[in-house]
Amino acid sequence: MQRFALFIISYIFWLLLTWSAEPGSIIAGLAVAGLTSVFFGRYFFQNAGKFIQPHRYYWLIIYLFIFTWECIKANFDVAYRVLHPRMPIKPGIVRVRLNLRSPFARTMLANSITMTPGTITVDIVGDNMYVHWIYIVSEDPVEYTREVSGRFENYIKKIFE
Amino acid sequence: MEVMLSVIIGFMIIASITAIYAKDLLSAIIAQGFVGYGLVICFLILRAPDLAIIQIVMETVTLIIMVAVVLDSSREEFDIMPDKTQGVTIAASFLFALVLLIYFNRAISGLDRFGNHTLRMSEAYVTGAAEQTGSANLVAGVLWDFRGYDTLGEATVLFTAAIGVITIIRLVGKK
Amino acid sequence: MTVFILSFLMLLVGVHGVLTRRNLIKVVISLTIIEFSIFLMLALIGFISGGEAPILDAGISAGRMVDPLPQAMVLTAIVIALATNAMLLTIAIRLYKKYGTFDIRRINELKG
Amino acid sequence: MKGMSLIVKKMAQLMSGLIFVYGAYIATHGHLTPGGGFAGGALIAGAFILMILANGSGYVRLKRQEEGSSAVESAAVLMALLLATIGLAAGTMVFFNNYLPPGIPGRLISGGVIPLYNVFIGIEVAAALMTIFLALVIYKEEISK
Repeated sequence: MQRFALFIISYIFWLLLTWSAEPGSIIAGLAVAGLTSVFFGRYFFQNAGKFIQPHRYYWLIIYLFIFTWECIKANFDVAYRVLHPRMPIKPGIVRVRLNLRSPFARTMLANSITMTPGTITVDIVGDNMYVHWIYIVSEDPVEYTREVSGRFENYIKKIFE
Repeated sequence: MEVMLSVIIGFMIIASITAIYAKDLLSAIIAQGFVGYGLVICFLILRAPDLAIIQIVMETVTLIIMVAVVLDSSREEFDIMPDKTQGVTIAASFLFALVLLIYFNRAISGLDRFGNHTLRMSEAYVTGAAEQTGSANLVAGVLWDFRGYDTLGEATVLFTAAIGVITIIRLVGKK
Repeated sequence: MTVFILSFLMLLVGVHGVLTRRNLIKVVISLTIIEFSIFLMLALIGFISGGEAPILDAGISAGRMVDPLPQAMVLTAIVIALATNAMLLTIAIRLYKKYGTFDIRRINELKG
Repeated sequence: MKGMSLIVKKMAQLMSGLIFVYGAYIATHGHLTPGGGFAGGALIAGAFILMILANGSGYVRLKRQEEGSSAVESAAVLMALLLATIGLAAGTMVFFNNYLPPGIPGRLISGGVIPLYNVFIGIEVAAALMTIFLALVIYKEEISK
């Protein structure tokens, strides 16, 4: 199953790369995608059946808008902190507890947090995620968990789990 | 064009001096990576996309191997102690540089000015190659059709190097 | 003409490194710099100002193309450079395993 | 050699297949676009190197992998040499003769034997770089024991 999913994805990638409809290119693409699924299929997603569930794509599109908005907000926030003459920063590393189970959802959450300016995911150890933050709002775990990962976590749960 | 190239090559010279005089081997390797990636930009400006692609890939692989080697062993650079025969070495270096300079001068005087190259040897390659070989990329046509022997020898060198690496580095042999 | 002289300067820097450094890894780096300067020199020789990349496409005539011959030469040379570099580094780490140092002079002293 | 953290592992699993497809694209379209066998082979080797660096050396049986890549390397060189020798036998008796029909420049099936050379040299370069890398990894394992 996962091999088949990788086969489809790599074949689509090949067609986008070549962008031609001549028969030689199409047959060569089949061969290349087959080789890819033989070599790397074992290490792809464990349950690839999620690719054909349409409601996940719906939430993905909504999540893209939410992520863009949060990104713009965080950009202005960091720009304000940098341009302010007294530089009001309070950096530190917080430990956030994760509610997501699947490894890929955790990876995506970590990447979303890293791509938002001001926060960088340092590592994931067990069920905890260590995040470096440019301005620590509060020391209370419930408060900062909501502030760091609560914005994305529900959507990612709906998309990837 | 020439000014832009000169600036980039100037940066590359500074980076290579840094690489040679760095106190830490890891920073020397990173400075050498700067020289390699600067070369990629030079190739792009010189209209050689083939060379740019292969140089960027090969430079990355070289950096991986070098960093692995240095992290395995030591990364300290020792102080250069003054030699007894240092004067002789310096004189010999200057003599060597002078000889190189003379030959460089003779070689450069036979060339056309930069940017006004006349295609004496490869005139036939450029005009007739596409019809003869059917290859749109002229570099691939030259590489595999007109100069196949060169490329075969080059593949042999790579093959020999891989075999040599296995032979030299193996500690525990097969029982 | 400036670019030729600059790439020659880069070659001199590499030669200087090979002659004066005592560290094996530094010697490998200097050899790499010499190789880079020679690639650059060959690519500079083939350039035509205002020329196009040597790839036939619709709308590009064969008249104003840069010389493909030096590019093919440098293409093979880059791969050979990687192979020789890997070989040199392997020899260097085997020497390190035997003598415990990268210093050429100490390796010379500790014969056997 | 230990693997890296969960984030790196997952992203490597996602990307390495696509890097492999891109390397194959560069190698097979060497006669149409910039690139060719050498660059494509190095990219393919890069995909495997990325997997090994991210997941640690425990995930492949190194010795067997090294023997396999070394054998593939020899086979690819042999195939390229065989293609060149067929040129000696067919047509005008010239080594490295381009004996297949040239076709129309710009199509994938064109250029005579050049795409085949590109594919085999790509396999050879990928296997050679893999062999060098795996030899270094095995050396590191043996030295740390």
